[in-house]
Amino acid sequence: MTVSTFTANSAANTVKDKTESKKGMVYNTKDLNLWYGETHALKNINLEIQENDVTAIIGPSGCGKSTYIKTLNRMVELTPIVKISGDIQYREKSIFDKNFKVEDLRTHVGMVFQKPNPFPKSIYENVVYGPKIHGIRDKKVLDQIVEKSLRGAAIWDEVKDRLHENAYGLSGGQQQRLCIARCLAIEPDVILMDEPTSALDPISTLKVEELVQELKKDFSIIIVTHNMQQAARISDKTAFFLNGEVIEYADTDVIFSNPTDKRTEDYITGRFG
Amino acid sequence: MTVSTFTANSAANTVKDKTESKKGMVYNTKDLNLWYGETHALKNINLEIQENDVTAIIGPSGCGKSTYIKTLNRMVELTPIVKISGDIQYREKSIFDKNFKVEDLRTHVGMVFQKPNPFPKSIYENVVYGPKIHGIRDKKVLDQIVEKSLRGAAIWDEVKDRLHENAYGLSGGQQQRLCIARCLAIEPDVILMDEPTSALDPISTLKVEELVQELKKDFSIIIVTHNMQQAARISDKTAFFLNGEVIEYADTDVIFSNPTDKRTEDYITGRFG
Amino acid sequence: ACGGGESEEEPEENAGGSDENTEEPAPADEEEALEGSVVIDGSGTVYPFMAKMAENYMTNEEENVSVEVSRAGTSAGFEKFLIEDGTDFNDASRPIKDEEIAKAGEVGFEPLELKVALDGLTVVINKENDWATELTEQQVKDIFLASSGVKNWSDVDPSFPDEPIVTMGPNENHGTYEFFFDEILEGQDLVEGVNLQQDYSTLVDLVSKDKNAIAFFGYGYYESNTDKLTAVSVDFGNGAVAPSLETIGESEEFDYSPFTRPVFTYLNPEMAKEKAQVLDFAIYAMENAATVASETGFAPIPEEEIQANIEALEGLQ
Amino acid sequence: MVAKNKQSRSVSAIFEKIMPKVLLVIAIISILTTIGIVFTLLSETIEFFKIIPFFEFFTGTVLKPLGDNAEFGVLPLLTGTIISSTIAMFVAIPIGLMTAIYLSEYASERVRRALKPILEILAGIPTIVYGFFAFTFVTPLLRAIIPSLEPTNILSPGIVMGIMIIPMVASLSEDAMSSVPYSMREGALALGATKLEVTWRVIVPAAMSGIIASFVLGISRAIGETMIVTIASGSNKNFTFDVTQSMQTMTAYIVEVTGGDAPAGSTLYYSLYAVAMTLFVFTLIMNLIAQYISRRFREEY
Amino acid sequence: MKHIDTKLVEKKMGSRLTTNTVAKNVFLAATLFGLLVLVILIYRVVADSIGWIDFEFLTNKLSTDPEKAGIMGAISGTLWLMVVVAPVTMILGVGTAIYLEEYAKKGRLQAFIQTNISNLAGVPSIVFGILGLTVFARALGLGNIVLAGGLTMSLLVLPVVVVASQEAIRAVPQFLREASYGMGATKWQTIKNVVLPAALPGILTGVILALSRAIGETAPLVVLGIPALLIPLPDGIFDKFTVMPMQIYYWTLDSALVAEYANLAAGTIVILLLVLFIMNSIAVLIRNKFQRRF
Ligand SMILES: Nc1ncnc2c1ncn2[C@@H]1O[C@H](COP(=O)(O)OP(=O)(O)OP(=O)(O)O)[C@@H](O)[C@H]1O
Ligand SMILES: Nc1ncnc2c1ncn2[C@@H]1O[C@H](COP(=O)(O)OP(=O)(O)OP(=O)(O)O)[C@@H](O)[C@H]1O
Ligand SMILES: [Mg+2]
Ligand SMILES: [Mg+2]
Ligand SMILES: O=P([O-])([O-])[O-]
Repeated sequence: MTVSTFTANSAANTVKDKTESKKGMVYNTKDLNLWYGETHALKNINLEIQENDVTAIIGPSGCGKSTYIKTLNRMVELTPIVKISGDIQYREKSIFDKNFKVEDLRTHVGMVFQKPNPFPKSIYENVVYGPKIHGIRDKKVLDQIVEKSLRGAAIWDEVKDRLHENAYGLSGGQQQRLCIARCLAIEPDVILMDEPTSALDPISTLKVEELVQELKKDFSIIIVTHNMQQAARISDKTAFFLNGEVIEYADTDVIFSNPTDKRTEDYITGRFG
Repeated sequence: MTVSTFTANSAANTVKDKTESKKGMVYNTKDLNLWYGETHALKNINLEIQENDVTAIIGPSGCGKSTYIKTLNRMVELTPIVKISGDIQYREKSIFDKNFKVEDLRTHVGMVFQKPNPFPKSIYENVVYGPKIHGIRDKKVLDQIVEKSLRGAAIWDEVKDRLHENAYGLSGGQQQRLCIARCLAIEPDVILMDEPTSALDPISTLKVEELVQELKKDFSIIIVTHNMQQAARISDKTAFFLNGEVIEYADTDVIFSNPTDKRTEDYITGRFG
Repeated sequence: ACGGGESEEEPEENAGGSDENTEEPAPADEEEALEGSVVIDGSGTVYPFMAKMAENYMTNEEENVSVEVSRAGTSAGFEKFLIEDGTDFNDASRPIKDEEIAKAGEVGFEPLELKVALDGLTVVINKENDWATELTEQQVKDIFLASSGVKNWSDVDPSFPDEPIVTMGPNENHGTYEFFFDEILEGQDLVEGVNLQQDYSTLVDLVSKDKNAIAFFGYGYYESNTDKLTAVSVDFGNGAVAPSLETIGESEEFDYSPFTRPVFTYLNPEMAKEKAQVLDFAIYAMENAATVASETGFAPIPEEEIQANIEALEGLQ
Repeated sequence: MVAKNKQSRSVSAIFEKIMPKVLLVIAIISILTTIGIVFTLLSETIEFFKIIPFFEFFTGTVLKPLGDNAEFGVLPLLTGTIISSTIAMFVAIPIGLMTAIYLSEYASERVRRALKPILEILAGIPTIVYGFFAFTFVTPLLRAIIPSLEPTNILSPGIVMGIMIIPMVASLSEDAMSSVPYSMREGALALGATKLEVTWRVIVPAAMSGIIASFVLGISRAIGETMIVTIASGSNKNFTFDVTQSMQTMTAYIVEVTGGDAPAGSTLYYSLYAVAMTLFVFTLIMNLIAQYISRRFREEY
Repeated sequence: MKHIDTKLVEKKMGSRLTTNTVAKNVFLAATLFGLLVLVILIYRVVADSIGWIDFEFLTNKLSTDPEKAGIMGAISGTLWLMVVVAPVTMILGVGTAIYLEEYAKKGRLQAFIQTNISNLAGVPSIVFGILGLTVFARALGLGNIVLAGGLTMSLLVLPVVVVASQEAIRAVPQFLREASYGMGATKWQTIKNVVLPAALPGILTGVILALSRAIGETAPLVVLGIPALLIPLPDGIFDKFTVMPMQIYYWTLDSALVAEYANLAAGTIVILLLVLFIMNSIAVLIRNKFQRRF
């Protein structure tokens, strides 16, 4: 499997992974720039993200990983001072298009956050929140969704007897899997994960990692992680960010065994970050 | 110069520095144990601290350095859950003695904190705070104290024209030297310093370090520091704390060139902490 | 406060009895200036009279005396008057009752009755009401009596509209209520649902906003609101008489006299003996009663009654 | 020179000893105030119940405190109080809550910082001013819509009380909603929810205890409000549920009876205390409920 | 098996977004409603008072003649009332706050006092009036003088000062206390020299807010029995007095007798609102100026 790697300095080019053209492309980022007020947080990002891949985004703190992933579902715009140029296409439609409602985008693209953030409601209510706002009222259908999503998030067995208890009674790891289930319940196409395991203990982390491997069969997953080992273990592709730029984007094995850029190598071997 | 070093495991013994008996002893800590509620923060501490020495206390975060130094002027008791056993003698009087008022102890033993903490008052008012609460009202005397203390803290020239401006207008390093001046104004016998430079920039740090060297002529100084180089540079003796125990206590050159305990060596060479 | 240059000029209220120049603060006679306070409570009807009197006294007579006037209502005022260390005066829009005199005796004084002016109980209706501007005495009573069965205007007179009458009046705190209830209705039950209010301003407002309203209160409250209310002319047998300062009067010569009542202030003589300023104010008030009465919507009482009162007061000295 | 200065030690030692005691005594004054309130109210209330049986007072529908055949039934005042407070809450709860939602969820930081202090002016306007506003502006306005409305009625002061309470409900609810962590909003938005759905199905339920506590405090405030009802609802002691009529609340009754300076010793005088006691107990219960709710149901996000 | 029909979701999206927009505007309207009322209210009193507020209105004594009447008596009564309320609430309120924050051990007594203060904050002002009438005016025999009114008002606004002072004291960083203790200061010296000065802006803000509450209160003074006509100005705290809200109350009631009294009442309202507005602005200024100095 040959992969054309990419360094950010030749920013105008777009990464193309020709060998896997059988897979569709979910996201295509073109010349994306983003500012928080005066801070230039993302610089000339060009990235193509493939269907049913786990794409890891790594890089030192403050390099723009969260900003980028939040741009993909336009959550970043909740910060009022954000300015964006360039384009991101999701399934060949510009996400910044006037006719493409952010709410629609976010129904297609689920997100899991760093700190588990279940709603202060019952487990059941957490899972059905999405389907309900999208208009599903039928109790039977909702029950099915709950079971399917909780199974999908590998937490069904642990909670099936206490579906109507408050989600805050769960452990941190369980809460995070519940958040994943909540995200699965809206049957997204892509799942964004921003350091989903950094607030979890090692055992919970392992469970979530296994889950990600499981989920990639049905979903495209983009995951931000601080943990190099994690990226190596679970991802197909890895993008290395530094100071708001994509330094290198390639198959994970390539990045970890044979990085093109000196800075990637330095980072991976722990020389900074 | 021979020094008997000490490891905490033989906790019942007390460190004695026989070669320097010409110097008086300011503090003698005997079998000190301290608990924060259930947390056993200091374990069987035995330490003798000499007059006109700079004694450095080093050790990894959470090892009990601050706790120990705050016990020396009984500030630690401001935390209500603290329990103490054992004894500390200051100039041969137990500091826990009913007849020895904490306020008196603290007039003999000044303290400088990690974060500069001047009062939100003028520079002048900061320095005279101590003398005033001890009943000195005479303006002339106070003026003298202010000049002497600020000179002593090597900050007189920088502030002599703005004595009545608010201390918050000073830079961090100046604030810290002001705090030292404030402490000198009560003419203490011992000065305790808890990481006095950790919030300062390198240049300010240097100034404070020089100042400490200067002050040791007149005062006994006990200084907590995270910075091994600093301990090596300015102290005469060094105590290495780990998990609430004194692992090693000896002349600074000995500790840094020829530590007895494996853990001391590991710490000094940066293998943990 | 905003009267332009006029407020600088000599106030005309000065006409009341004493002849000193107001610009000189010290009273002309040799007696030393009085000080201390005079506490007056009681009738809301009498309040404007007493307030004016107090103000004149303080500006023209005794600058250092503080006359304070409240107006809890005649009955409520008596409750504060008939106690140990109670008020000095109690204004009343009805004569004191026997049980009230008895109560005063228990406390240890005999209230001195000072009649100060005459008031005409005025029946008022809404400006838009053009049918009931003249009523007979009996019709007025029927409107307020439970026993008459009158509910609608048409019950009073078939030519009146067939709409419910909205009856109102001051509540039981007030002497006006008691005068109307005891003297005019002779103690018979009031009609069901009569709207009894504590504040006269509320009553004025209520009547001015309700076409079918009818209410009663002292003439002064009507006189100040002729633009908002119509006063009913009452036929006591010799043709309808509109209340006015001229028609209100106690003797038979006056046309409105059946609805006329004297208003009083009651003095605690013990207080007058104890506090010179109380007596001084009492005498001042009697001397100036006639003038202030006409300024505040009351008819004056005959000169000889005033003289009798003054003599009684001077007897206390 | 310093350490030897012992003479002031003794002075400061005395202060050191007595200040905690002095301060304790001061702190206890607040308790004494409560005890004072309860004691003054209770002792005269007991006198009252010696004259008027407890049962008669709380079931009597006629209140005619003066005149020859006085009757003391508190029900007209209770209904007046409850109805006016209910009307007030019908105004204050929806508008207050919507204001809170707007400020906390929709308004930009700048707008929020401009609007909030202006709204708080509403809470600071003396109630006497509101009273005349109700009587001279709101009532005539309402009468244009409801011709059968009496010129003094309970509806208009009820509405104006509600307006007065809006800032209280808005401010406390907004505090509760703002303290819901931002991650809750992110979680819901990321599922494709609109702002309204986030607010209504996540933020409001999460902040519910604080919001309800603000309602209860608002009710308590309405029950205790005096001048607005005194002025705009007249002094009719009607026992009715018709909001277009004049009614008297417990507070307005107290104002009427004390008028200038209530006469000591009469049944009327004692009735003042019995009514005040009832009022006090009512508001106390409300306050305790509010405290209970915000303590018991404090969310642990 | 798909439960969520993407087409359907997209179709519904339009109406959901419309609902959101409508709701947003409704919420905005609700917010503006309060402001609208404020504007109307202020407009009306200002319109009624135009031509009536001038220097003489502020400096003249009370009179039954509307052309001559002024509110000097009410203003000086208000000032004398503050002479009682300010120090009393300051001492009681700050003292209680210091006790609760610095001395009281977290326990029953502390919790009891705290609960008690929250409850006092909810007691209707008219009940405080009855307390004042019974205790200060009658039992202590003070009558309806400034001192009695002031003490009544002080108890009424006490919780405001206590809570504000507690917050201010709590916000004083521990390191300032440590610095003071470290120099041998006693606890009281530390409180007096370090904690209170640092907490002063917060305390002052609370006191000003409490005073502005006291200035606007009517009900307790109605119960205490303020005379309707009182011309002499009070000379001290043992004199009878009247205040602006009482003057507003009486003038409006008496506008049935003299129509111009309504204008005088409106004028007094404008002055009162102005005073309250200034006090609140000062409180806000203090709060903003001294916020986060540490
Ligand atoms: N709301 C904001 N306002 C201003 N600047 C911001 C904001 N959020 C992030 N930034 C800046 O944007 C840059 C990128 O931040 P981002 O959170 O994307 O980094 P990150 O790679 O996710 O870091 P971490 O690993 O610490 O989460 C940083 O310099 C940060 O300071
Ligand atoms: N107020 C407290 N309550 C409970 N435990 C405390 C408290 N202060 C310190 N500890 C615990 O006591 C132990 C020693 O703390 P201490 O602050 O003395 O460490 P340190 O050596 O000064 O660390 P650092 O270098 O981070 O300042 C730690 O385990 C700490 O968690
Ligand atoms: Mg991040
Ligand atoms: Mg430390
Ligand atoms: O206020 P009254 O004159 O009717 O008692």
